Amino acid sequence: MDQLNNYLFISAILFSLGVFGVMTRRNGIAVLMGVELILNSANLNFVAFSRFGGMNLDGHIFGLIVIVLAAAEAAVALAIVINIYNNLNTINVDEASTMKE
Amino acid sequence: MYRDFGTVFFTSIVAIIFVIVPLVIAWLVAPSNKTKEKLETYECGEVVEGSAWLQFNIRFYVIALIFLIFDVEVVFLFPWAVVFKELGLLALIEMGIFLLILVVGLAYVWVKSDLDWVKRRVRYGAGRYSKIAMDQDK
Amino acid sequence: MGLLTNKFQEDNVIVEKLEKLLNWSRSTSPWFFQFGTACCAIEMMAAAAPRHDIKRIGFIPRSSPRQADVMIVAGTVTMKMAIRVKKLYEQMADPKYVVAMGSCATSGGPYWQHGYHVLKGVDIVIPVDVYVPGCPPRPESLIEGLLKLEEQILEDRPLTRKMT
Amino acid sequence: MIKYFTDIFTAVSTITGGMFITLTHLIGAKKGIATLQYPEERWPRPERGIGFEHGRYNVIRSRLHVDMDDCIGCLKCERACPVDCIKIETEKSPDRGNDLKDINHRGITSNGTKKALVVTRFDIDMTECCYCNLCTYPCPEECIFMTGGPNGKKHPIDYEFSEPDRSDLIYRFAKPGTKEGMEKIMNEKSQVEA
Amino acid sequence: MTVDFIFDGLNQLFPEFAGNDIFLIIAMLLPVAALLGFITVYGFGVIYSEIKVSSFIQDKTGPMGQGPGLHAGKWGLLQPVADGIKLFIKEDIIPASADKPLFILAPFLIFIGALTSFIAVPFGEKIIITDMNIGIFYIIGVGSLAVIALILAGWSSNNKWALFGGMRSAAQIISYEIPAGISLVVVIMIASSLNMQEIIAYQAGGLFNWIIFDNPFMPIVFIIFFISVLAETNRTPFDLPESESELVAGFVTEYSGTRYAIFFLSEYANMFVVSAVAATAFLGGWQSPFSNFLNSPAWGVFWMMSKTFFLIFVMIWVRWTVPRLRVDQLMHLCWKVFIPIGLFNVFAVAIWIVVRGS
Amino acid sequence: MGVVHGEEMVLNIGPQHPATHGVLRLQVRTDGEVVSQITPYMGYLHRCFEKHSENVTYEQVIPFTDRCDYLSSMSMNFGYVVAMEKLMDIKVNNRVEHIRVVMAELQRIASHLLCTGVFGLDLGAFTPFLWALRDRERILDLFELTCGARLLYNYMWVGGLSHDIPTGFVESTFEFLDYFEPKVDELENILAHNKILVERSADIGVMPKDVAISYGVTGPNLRASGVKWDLRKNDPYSIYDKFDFDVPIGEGKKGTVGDCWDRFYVRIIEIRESVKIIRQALASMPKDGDVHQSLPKKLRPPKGSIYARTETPRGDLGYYIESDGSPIPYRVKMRSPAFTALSVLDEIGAGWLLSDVLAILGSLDIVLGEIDR
Amino acid sequence: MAEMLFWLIAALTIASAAMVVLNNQLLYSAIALLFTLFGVAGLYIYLWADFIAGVQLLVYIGGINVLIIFGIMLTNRISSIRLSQTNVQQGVGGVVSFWLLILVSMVITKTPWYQTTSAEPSSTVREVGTLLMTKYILPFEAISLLLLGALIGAALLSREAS
Ligand code: SF4
Ligand code: SF4
Ligand code: SF4
Repeated sequence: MDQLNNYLFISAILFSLGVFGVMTRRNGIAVLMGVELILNSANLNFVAFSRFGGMNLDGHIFGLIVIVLAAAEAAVALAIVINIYNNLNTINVDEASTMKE
Repeated sequence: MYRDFGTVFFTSIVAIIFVIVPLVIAWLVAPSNKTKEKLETYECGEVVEGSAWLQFNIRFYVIALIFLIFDVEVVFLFPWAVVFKELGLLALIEMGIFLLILVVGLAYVWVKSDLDWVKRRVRYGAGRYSKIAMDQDK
Repeated sequence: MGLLTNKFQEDNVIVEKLEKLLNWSRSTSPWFFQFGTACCAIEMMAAAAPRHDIKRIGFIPRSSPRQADVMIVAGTVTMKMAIRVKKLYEQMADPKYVVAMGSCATSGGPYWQHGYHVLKGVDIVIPVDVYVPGCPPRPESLIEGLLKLEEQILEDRPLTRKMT
Repeated sequence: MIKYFTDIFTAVSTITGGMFITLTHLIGAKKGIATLQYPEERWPRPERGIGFEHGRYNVIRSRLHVDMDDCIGCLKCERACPVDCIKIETEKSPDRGNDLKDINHRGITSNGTKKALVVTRFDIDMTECCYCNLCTYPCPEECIFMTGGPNGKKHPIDYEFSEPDRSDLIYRFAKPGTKEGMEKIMNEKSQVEA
Repeated sequence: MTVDFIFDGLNQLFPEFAGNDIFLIIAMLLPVAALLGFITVYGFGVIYSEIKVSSFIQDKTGPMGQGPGLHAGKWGLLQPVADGIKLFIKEDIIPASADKPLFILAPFLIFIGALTSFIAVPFGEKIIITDMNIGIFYIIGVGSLAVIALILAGWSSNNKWALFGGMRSAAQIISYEIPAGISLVVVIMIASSLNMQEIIAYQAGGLFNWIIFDNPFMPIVFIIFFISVLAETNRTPFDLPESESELVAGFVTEYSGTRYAIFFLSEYANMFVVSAVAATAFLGGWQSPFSNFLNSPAWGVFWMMSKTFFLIFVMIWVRWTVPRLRVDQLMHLCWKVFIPIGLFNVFAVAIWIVVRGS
Repeated sequence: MGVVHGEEMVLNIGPQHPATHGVLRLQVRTDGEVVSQITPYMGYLHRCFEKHSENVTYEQVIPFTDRCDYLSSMSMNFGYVVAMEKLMDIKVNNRVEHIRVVMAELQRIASHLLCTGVFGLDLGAFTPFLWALRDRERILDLFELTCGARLLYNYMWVGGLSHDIPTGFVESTFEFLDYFEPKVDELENILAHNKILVERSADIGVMPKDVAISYGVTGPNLRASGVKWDLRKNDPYSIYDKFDFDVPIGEGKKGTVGDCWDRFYVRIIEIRESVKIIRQALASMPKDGDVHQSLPKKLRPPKGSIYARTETPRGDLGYYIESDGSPIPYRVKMRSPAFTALSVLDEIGAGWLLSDVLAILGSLDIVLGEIDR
Repeated sequence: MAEMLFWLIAALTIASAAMVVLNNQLLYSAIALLFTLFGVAGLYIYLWADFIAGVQLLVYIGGINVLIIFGIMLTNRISSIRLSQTNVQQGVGGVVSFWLLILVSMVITKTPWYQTTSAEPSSTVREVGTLLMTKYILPFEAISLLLLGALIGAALLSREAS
């Protein structure tokens, strides 16, 4: 387990799962969950590099910032989703993109 | 660190076991007599009208949203607080700016009354007479 | 039924001890279902009040039927209410007991004759374990009835095979 | 702004005030506790005189008692009852004013009234009774009583008589076997007459 | 801490297997098992004292162990035990219309949250199951599990009362996490560490070294923290989620038997945790109030316990005094009173430290 | 263009719910927590009082009046006997009147105590409720001492009383009042001024004067809205005109006139006023006089009808009695105060939060027995 | 044992992440996300990043996940369609993401990563704090602006029209 590659693989799998989710899901919130997976995988990489790069804590800072970004993104994205839902009464993203008021 | 958090892991497992054991005991000795009525939802003895799984009000969401932002802020406060005594004035100023910006946010949502749980529109109830009463009030 | 319910022979010592424990706990902490419908409910409250304090003998009020053991039907049960009483009784988790408090719950009470809308005794819809007479029963009578119920619980044999 | 701080202040002060009150109760628990340990202790049953010459007696409304030796079967109590939970059946006594040994019937009440009727059935359904006490007033012989009554010394006050079986709460006061006994006596009498 | 201790002990006892993983597992499980025992005993004790204290406040006696065959022992001491056993052998109902997996998951989550936060609580100088670097932070983090558990419990029951209760409690807990967190930040500013033991060590040397007396703002911070954790543990005046007179039984309306008991126990366990955190952060943890007197490790446990139980007592006492707030007042109190004052406290204490430190 | 409202939810509060004081069922429509409409469903406790009255004799009606408003049975008896005595033109002697007033006022205290306690309970304060019950118990003891029953007395009879007061009653009542007065202060201190309770009840569920009047709300609820209307003063029956007492009205001390807090506080003041009346009545009670003196031999009112009203703890209680000359009433109709109080619930309760609705309901102090009859 | 645990946690993470993207019921996805986040927090522990793990607990689990659950409950008529949702373009998505996975794995295995060994740090949070206050002060302040923007934006978007 004390190997960078392990973490990178896990992160890669998470990443591709996230991409899969983003691509295939129609529900806005589900897409968001996919994005969270991707962000998590990125974060895992940051921290892993930091750990194996001589316990350089810059990676942690990046991780922290990514988490903050994720929070901000989730807040705004969900607000948008809610807004779309308000207006179009659906949160399926492709429907939402085609429907015009 | 592994040990510390390993303990957390094992504690969770113990917690799960601790919940399962009485469930097993209950499964063994507790009577179980599932009738259709028993498994119905309780609603003060009335027949349930509609499911409880409705979408519920947006206020919960707004609160959760504002919470999230402030939660992040608190997260940043922690490492700052740890090193605060070492860095002294510098940290104070930096965090002062950080917090002030967020206080602006708080003030914004406060003024825009997003923090109010319910924007109450009634004063005398919403019955037929409310208008009369309100007019008199003026 | 639970896996072990009514599965054992009469003369099993361990089972007997276990049953004793179960009965002890059941009779010591019978939580009751706040179910006051009429005047008797006030006396039920009085029984929970400092003077009599039925918490003393383990009765704790619960307002959800799921967590209650004893349903104290305190007051008049009308036809309209009978359906609900039955439903609420059904929704209680086993083992459950019913105490009919007061004349009305027992037999329609003062309304048994001309009360076209009063159920003539709650035992028509649900099985009753103890009848507490009175109109309203004094708190003492209620407590006495509850103690009787506790005695009944103590005599139960939940695990041994029932002779039929 | 001032209101904001006065609000906080009143909140703190009133709540601490309330906490103080509860604390005094907690500390003074020994003195303040009003609980009676019921089966062992009970609230004293108030005794009182209500103006009859029988002196002091208890007024707590409890189970109805009937002194069958005194009942003349006049049905006044049955008529007074608002819920009709008293059921009385009588037979004409073959021998007015005299005891009927077979069915344990006393011919003369303690007030000295000669009984013309034998009460063959005297049922009170205590599950229907509303404890209004109305039945006890009209009784000419003062033999039905709820409150310990003028004859209260004969019967204890009991309001604790819950039962697991409802039929146990229907009290049959007529002496056991009265009905059959009466039938027998009447039959014999008619045979004799015939 | 304790884990390391037991592990080393085991290693010394059986040198031939030293460093074995089994030992490590044993070293981890032993204290956790002891903890479970403690929680159970504590649960019975605190429920009993809750009943008794409330009864005395209300001028009655509470359980007296009467009834056929003197059930619950003298003074009803066994009442909570009987309650517990009875709940465990009660029928376990999962309503047909409920969302089964989530309905089952919720008690697990809440109990995991309660138990895992226990392990970072310092009971004494050497007695802390794991002495993490981020101790206090960890406890706050784990506490957020409860939110999800309550939402799930409320939602999965498919019962309107439960839904209301779950939502209310979720909104309440997440809101009050912030004033509680901000208050702890002030403590950390003073103690310069997230580690529980270091925070306590900072407060060595008697009553006036306790953080609550560190500067004039600390009592306010303490009160805000204490009220916030009252809200987080759903105690009156913040017991809206399970308020009897409004929401029947709130999010536990549909839970019966064992699952209900778990919720019940977790609530009381959480009470202990938050009280212990308050005692650690503000009242000197296991430090004696006198600098050199009664200050041995054994007394440390005593002090920690008495401080914690005092705070628990205050919680009970408050509960039986005050009415409950309404949900919008709850939010008002949190967002418009506690958070501004909390932030003000952060600034004020920071300035205080800077001014006094230089 | 919608805003996300949660869907409207139909919620049944009751018939079994701790806050409905019995078996009332409120069907509320809520949007989130805001209640947009309240529909009370009644009839869960319909016990056919009026039907019974047509089947039993006049004196046998009294036990059934007891059971209508079971929290203030004395006052219910009182109303009935006042009506009957008017119908039959019976004058009772002074002692009886005094005893009746004492009993009715004691009953008012008991009822208000329970009401204030339950109001606290609805708002989550458990302790004051039990304290109130504790003191109420003392009043019940007094009743028990007098007539042997704790809750449903059948004490006042047409033309008299079932029992005279026992020896020592006056002293024990005074003793009770001395004990009781500090307890009212305590109750007031822990409840009425508590900031949380004030916040929960002030400005909530305001019932303006004209709404109250147009719905026919009476009693403390009406007085809390600022109308000085009390039958004991405005249309004195029995001997209430002899006593000196105030009629408290809501002043909007903590909020608006007619809010929940006012309704709650008016009751606390009324308790104090009742104490005053009892003290006067006990002091001026004639030593002799037979309570059975004017009991009619046969209760057979002449043909005719009567409507008489009295002030119960809940408000105007009116009895309409129609007699056809037989010993059985032709018709007895009761105008119950709690019924009107309940009918105003939707008017003043809609638009508030769920918790507020329950607080408003608690402050209206309804008794289901009397609503459904 | 630590090794075993590591793989256990990794498996849990990946399995629940798969649940997140594959489950038809949105709420179950959200709960699965909870476990994924837990797993990732566990992995952080293996990387000696206890503070980040705590942040993960606090922000992701206590905040974002709750928000997502709220969002689900807010936007779905749960009663009628059981929160279900369908996946589209599964084939394309599968191919693309699988291809991505292969690609990334190849990169991972081929790249000679710079690695050094290091000792376990005594306290990460202290260093994180110092770094934040000194080296990364600009991002730090920018974050506050970002949060302010997010707060105002989100509040604006989700406000109830009066
Ligand atoms: S038994 Fe009597 S007191 Fe009880 S509900 Fe019936 S009428 Fe009322
Ligand atoms: S007490 Fe009343 S109800 Fe009971 S039997 Fe006598 S008259 Fe009938
Ligand atoms: S009134 Fe008395 S004497 Fe007449 S039947 Fe009844 S009990 Fe017997």
